[in-house]
Amino acid sequence: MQTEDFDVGAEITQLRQQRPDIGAVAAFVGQVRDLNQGDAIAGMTLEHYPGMTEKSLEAIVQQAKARWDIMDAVVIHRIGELKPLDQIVLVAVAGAHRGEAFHACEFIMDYLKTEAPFWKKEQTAKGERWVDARASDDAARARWHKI
Amino acid sequence: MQTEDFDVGAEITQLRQQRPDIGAVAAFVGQVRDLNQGDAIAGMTLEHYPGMTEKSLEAIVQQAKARWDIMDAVVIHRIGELKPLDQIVLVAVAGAHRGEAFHACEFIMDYLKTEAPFWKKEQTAKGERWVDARASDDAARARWHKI
Amino acid sequence: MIRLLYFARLREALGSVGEELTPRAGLTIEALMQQLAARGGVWAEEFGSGKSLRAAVNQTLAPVTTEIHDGDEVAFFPPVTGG
Amino acid sequence: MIRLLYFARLREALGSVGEELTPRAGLTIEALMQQLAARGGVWAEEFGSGKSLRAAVNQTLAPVTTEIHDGDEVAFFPPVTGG
Repeated sequence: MQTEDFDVGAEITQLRQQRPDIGAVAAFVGQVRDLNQGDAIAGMTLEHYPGMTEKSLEAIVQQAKARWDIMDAVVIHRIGELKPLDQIVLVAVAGAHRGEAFHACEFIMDYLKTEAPFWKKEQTAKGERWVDARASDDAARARWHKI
Repeated sequence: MQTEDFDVGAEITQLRQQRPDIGAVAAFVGQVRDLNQGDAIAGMTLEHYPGMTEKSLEAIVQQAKARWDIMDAVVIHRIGELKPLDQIVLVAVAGAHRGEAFHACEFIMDYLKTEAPFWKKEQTAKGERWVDARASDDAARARWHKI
Repeated sequence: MIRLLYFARLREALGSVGEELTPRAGLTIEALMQQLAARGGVWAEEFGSGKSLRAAVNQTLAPVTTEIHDGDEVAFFPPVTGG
Repeated sequence: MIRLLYFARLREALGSVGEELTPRAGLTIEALMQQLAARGGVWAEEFGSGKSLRAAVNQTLAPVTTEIHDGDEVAFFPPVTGG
């Protein structure tokens, strides 16, 4: 967790250049959109649960490492005030081959979206509002039980 | 195609910052490994088929755009002499939501691996050798027919 | 004593970031929620049935059947919306 | 005339990057491969059955049943290994 922005290129380079047995890095970058549920978004505030956030992200990465043959992973999530076009989250996973890296990266994002204690409050023309959880995120997470 | 290295961070930033309706960028970075099929790799040469390479990559990206609701995609593949830890390929896909971006990114990589006319020649202690195509890459591509 | 924490929309609705309570023996998350709802007003609204709340015990998501022990940190919050 | 191109391991085995040929009417990729194999030596080895080769006509992957027309660019190469 950090309020500052992050450098995607530097994070991926650091991840992959540690080991020449890494052949693949799968990454995800989330960006603040200017529209949600039909309303223009001027900005948002990211609240989190200090202590649990670190613990839950660590647990999610450990689950991914237990499940796929990956070498390393990095997760960065911003908190505080953000505006459209700002980066909000980075997940990058390094592995020998691409299939495992892709699956682990998507798994981490799906679990982060449903288990990590972050909450978004959007600023719209009608005032501030807490973002509702999406059923599609629960569905995305649920499919990992079936594999 | 290019012989020069590329800047992953700058490419992703350029892709996502075009439009504030982009919420997600899924990316893949391939790196030259120092080991393949049990042999140490000193370096490799990437040969390609000028003309067809551009055409096939463009066709793969168009297929991805027709299949998923994505906004833009970038594909960079290096040619010429590379050594372990060098970046070899970047695929980045921008979309409103992460599921479509992830699927399109993986689709493009699987098709690039089986349809784009690139060939790797590795330098090992035993001399040079052409890399054999992997059955697992054909299998990875084949699963997109079933969805 | 247990430490209670409230986050996000719940924190704003209750007008509280948390409090300390002495738990009775064998208290579960479900029973604690009923106890809080019994305060009436916004507490009844937020902890009564109908609202979708999540709970964590000692910073790990926990089902409502989880037993709470002295010294635990118990957090209540809406479904998460990060990423 | 058609333009033939050879790539990668095939290019090295044949010692040729390509050539020009006059195709007979109705020539398919499969028939062209038999014609090239009939040269004997490395040509028989590479274009005879057993070796896994891919073909492209005018820079698009093409099945062996594809008919070749005057002016076409026809490429032969091993399965690709980029990425």
